[in-house]
Amino acid sequence: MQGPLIDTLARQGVTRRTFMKYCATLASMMALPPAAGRAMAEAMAAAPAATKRPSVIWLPFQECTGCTESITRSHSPSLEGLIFDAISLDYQETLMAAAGHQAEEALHNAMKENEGKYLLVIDGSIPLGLDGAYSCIGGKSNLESLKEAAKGAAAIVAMGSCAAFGGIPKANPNPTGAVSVSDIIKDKPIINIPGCPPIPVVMTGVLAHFLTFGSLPELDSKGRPKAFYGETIHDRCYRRPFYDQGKFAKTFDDEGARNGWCLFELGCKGPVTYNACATVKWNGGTSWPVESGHGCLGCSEPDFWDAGGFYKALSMPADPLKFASTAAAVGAVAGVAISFANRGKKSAAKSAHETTTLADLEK
Amino acid sequence: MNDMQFLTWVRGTGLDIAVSIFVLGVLWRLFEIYSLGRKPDLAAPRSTPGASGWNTVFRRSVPPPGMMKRSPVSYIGGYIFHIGLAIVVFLFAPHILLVENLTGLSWPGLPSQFVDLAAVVTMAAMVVVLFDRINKPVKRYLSTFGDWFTWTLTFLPVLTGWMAVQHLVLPYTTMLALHILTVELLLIFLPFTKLFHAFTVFGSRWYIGKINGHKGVVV
Amino acid sequence: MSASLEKGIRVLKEVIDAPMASYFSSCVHCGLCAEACLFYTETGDPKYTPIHKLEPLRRLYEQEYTLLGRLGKLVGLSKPVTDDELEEWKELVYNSCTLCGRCSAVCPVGNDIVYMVRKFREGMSASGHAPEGIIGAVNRTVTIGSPMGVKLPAVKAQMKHVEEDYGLPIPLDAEGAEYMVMLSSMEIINFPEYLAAIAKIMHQAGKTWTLCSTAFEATNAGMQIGNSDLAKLLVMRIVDGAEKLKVKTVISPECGHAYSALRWEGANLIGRPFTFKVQHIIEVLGEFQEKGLLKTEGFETDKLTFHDPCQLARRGGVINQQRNLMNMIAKDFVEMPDAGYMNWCCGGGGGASAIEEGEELRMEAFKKKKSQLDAVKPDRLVTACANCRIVLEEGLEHYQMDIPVLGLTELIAEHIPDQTSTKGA
Amino acid sequence: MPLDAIPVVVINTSESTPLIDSGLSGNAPVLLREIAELLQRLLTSDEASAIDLRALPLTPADLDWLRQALGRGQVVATLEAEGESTLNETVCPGVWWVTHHNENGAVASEFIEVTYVPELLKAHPDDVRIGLEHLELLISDLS
Repeated sequence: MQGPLIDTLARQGVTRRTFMKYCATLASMMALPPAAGRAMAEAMAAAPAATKRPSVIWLPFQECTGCTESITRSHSPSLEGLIFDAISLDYQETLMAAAGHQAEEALHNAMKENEGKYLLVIDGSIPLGLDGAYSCIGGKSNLESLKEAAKGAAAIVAMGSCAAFGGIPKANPNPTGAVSVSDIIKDKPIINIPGCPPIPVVMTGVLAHFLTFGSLPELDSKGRPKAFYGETIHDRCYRRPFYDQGKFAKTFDDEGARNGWCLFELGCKGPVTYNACATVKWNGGTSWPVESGHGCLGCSEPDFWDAGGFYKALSMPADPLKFASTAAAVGAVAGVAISFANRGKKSAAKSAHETTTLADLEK
Repeated sequence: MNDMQFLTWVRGTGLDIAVSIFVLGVLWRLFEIYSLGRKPDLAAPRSTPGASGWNTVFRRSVPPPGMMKRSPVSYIGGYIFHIGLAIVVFLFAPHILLVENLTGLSWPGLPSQFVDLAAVVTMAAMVVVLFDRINKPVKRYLSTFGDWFTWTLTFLPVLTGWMAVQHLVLPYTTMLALHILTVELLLIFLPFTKLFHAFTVFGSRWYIGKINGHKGVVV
Repeated sequence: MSASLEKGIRVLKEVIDAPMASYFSSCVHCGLCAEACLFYTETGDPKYTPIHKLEPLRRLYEQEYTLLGRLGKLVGLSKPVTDDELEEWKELVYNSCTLCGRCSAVCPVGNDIVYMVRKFREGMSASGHAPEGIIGAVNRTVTIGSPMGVKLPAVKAQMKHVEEDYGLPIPLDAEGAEYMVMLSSMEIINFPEYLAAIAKIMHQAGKTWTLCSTAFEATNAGMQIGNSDLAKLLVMRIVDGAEKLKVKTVISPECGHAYSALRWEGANLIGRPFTFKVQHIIEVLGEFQEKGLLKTEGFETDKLTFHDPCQLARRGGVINQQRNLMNMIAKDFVEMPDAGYMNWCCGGGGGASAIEEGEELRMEAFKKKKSQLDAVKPDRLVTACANCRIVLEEGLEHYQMDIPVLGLTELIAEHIPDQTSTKGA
Repeated sequence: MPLDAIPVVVINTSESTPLIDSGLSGNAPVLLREIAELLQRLLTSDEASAIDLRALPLTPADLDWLRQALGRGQVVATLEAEGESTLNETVCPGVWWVTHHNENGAVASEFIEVTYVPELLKAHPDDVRIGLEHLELLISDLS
């Protein structure tokens, strides 16, 4: 285990053991086999020196900054900072010192200098309504900025559910006409890291993978790294045994809830949500929604906001009686219309009746 | 479409469509059928205790003398799968929860193990009556595409529901979505196939009871 | 010579009603009606399944009165009803259906199949697909006055015979009589004892009664062929006669379909309620027995059983009276299996006995009656329908069974003490 | 207030509850078999391996059960590196229970390693070299 990065680390007082421990944990979080932790440590240790770090440009669109908050509050900032040390974050509005024309200049310089090589990170959705006027930076609509920045990018990371799937801005009735990155950009590799917000270690995991193996991690059909989104919350949930035994909390304060039983009937979307919360957890591994007694909202799935209510069990329909009264009215009207037609036909047949005589029995 | 979107669709838009078609179809068909009316019976009536429309609505649930022996599979199989369906549909706790969510009405359910058993027995009875339909010359002769189709429509929701509960073959999400989808198909086709007898059986029994009751005949 | 498919379909469009629509919508093709039909149980041929006999009518209903049916016809999914098809169905609607109503009694969803067959016959007859045999019977009834061609002089001759033999008066056209007695032509020709029996019974009961010169024939071939216009014509003769003589009650003879035609269809055919009561002779006897107006002496000692005519029992609701009457005069009265409400038809009702080409099938179906009789092995068989009686006799002869068939009214009358002598003394 | 004081996982601890209510899923006993197999492999082909306990659907009660079943062996090692890590040998020599905590004290990852000595305990030659340099510096200071 040798290389510029580990040397840098050593100078900062980070031992090889510390680094190995970090990599073992990262591999565990990425659901890689324990042996991969060593490979990762070996590879990252050899990451290039500061002069040739890959450039990362981070553009915020229609978003709430929750994703940035999440990333900057990752549980081992010093170590994760190390990973960021392996890259060059050339533009991040929230974090960068520069502002105004200075910032714009930095962005343009970075794009020009690293053309075809930089990693573009997007958080937030792209509003298409009113020609994109709902969200502009420096007089440019998000759509324009995205197209411009995407042109020279090696790959794009769509950070958070808004960038990945449209997220809350896209929720019905979607007033701004919000769309996801992949709705706009079709010719670049896109990695979706959905979640509201996404788990910070996913971002570092993706970067670590990029640095370790020189490639993007394997993605699922929704463009998400399989390592983190390969299984449902439900599959990895520590409450899963109770589900299998049919033990469900019925309210948030009943005996079942106190016993830590399955929250399925309280609307948990764990069975249909792919994310790593159950294993990676939140706030430095302290807890996660289901562990704190609340069902999963399904925030890493497309259109989770409109998936029929957070507290409705998955087996419950959304609102099937929505059109029932209209349907009843239409049915009744149709029925009455047919009745009139039928009655007309019947009385026509009756009035056309010719009394049968004996002769009429034969053809 | 992934399984989550599939589930969201079947329990959202899909169910909206199915319930709407069902409600629309039932009303349309009921009007279509019963608005044809009938002539008043001018013959002097004869009254006999038990000869009325309402009496027959209930009495026809019991086989007439000698018939059980002539067609035991139809009767026993028919009883089992109709009662089984009623248990599975109306006494399974999640189904009651569903009705409660929609209407506020609730009633006690049965233990899920019992409902589980009822589902298995119901499916077994349905398979038996299906074989009877294939085997018996009369049933085979009368059978049309509609008969095979409606059998499938009725069988699938029971099968998929049972498989979802038992976690068989497909993940719960997908199986649950398939279960809801098959129920939707059932709802959509019910008003327009022989399955509509679920509604008209009461009208038919009432009419025969009424028409014959006018003559003082207990049918 | 004007029967046509168009006319038949128009008539069917007239008679299709809500019960029929409900019935067709309820059928689940369970096939249980077949198990109730002796033409299926004895032949095993599924085409005799009762509901199948209505197939063209079902299609017509759907094509004319349901939206989906109309669409189906429009796009060619549902074939229109044709003359050829109706001709093929003639055998199913007439030869192999006696309107016995057993199918209606067993249908689990409550479909009144016989109600629909009766209505289907309206269209069959109007489109010229009624069997020749029944057309002939209708012709004779309308033109001559009786299906067997019996005219008033023949009745008068019978009356004279009875008056001479029994010394009891047979009133004709007696205005204001309580009862007007009807006959079926079979009774006039084959079973003259019936008239004598009536005379004895009425005499003992002390009731006034009469025959009517313009309406002595009760049978209604118009109903059997299924033509309401002609059935109405025949019913009207009786109504006119009864109203002219101002009788209180018209007694339908031992003939099942005559009873149904007059008692249940009559008022509906003429479009207004009757001003008089209609009773079957068995009902009258039952009433007399209950009121003590009927007294008998002695008992039959051999083994007797009773065949319930379908139109009297299952379709007419008269079930207990005949049993009370049998027990009044028989020591050894046994019931056949399924007797009473679920009794099996003789196989010749509903006009079927008039169809010559249907005889072979009728004899096949008679195996049902044979098995019922074999189960109890009676010495004699009693019934209360002249048509049943003829068909039973034919069947018994065909299967070489030596069981005489009697009419219940005559059997009762045989046990009424001779009153002419007591009166004379 | 320490983080651990917040009751985030609610498991019924009453004594009389049956097996199901005790929070056991039944997945833990199966692991013993897998560990035995890995030990066999270590003996026959000298191949070390590890089981990521976080990758398995185990309840806290399952982990307790497993910890109790494997027991405590002779070696207890503690590593101070961005939070404490413990590497404890179980009663089965060659089977190690490794728990990594983060700076907050929360468990970051947990493994069962089947090896003679966990890799993490061994000193790296480069680190040894740094140690040697340090020692030489000390010695030279002495002289």
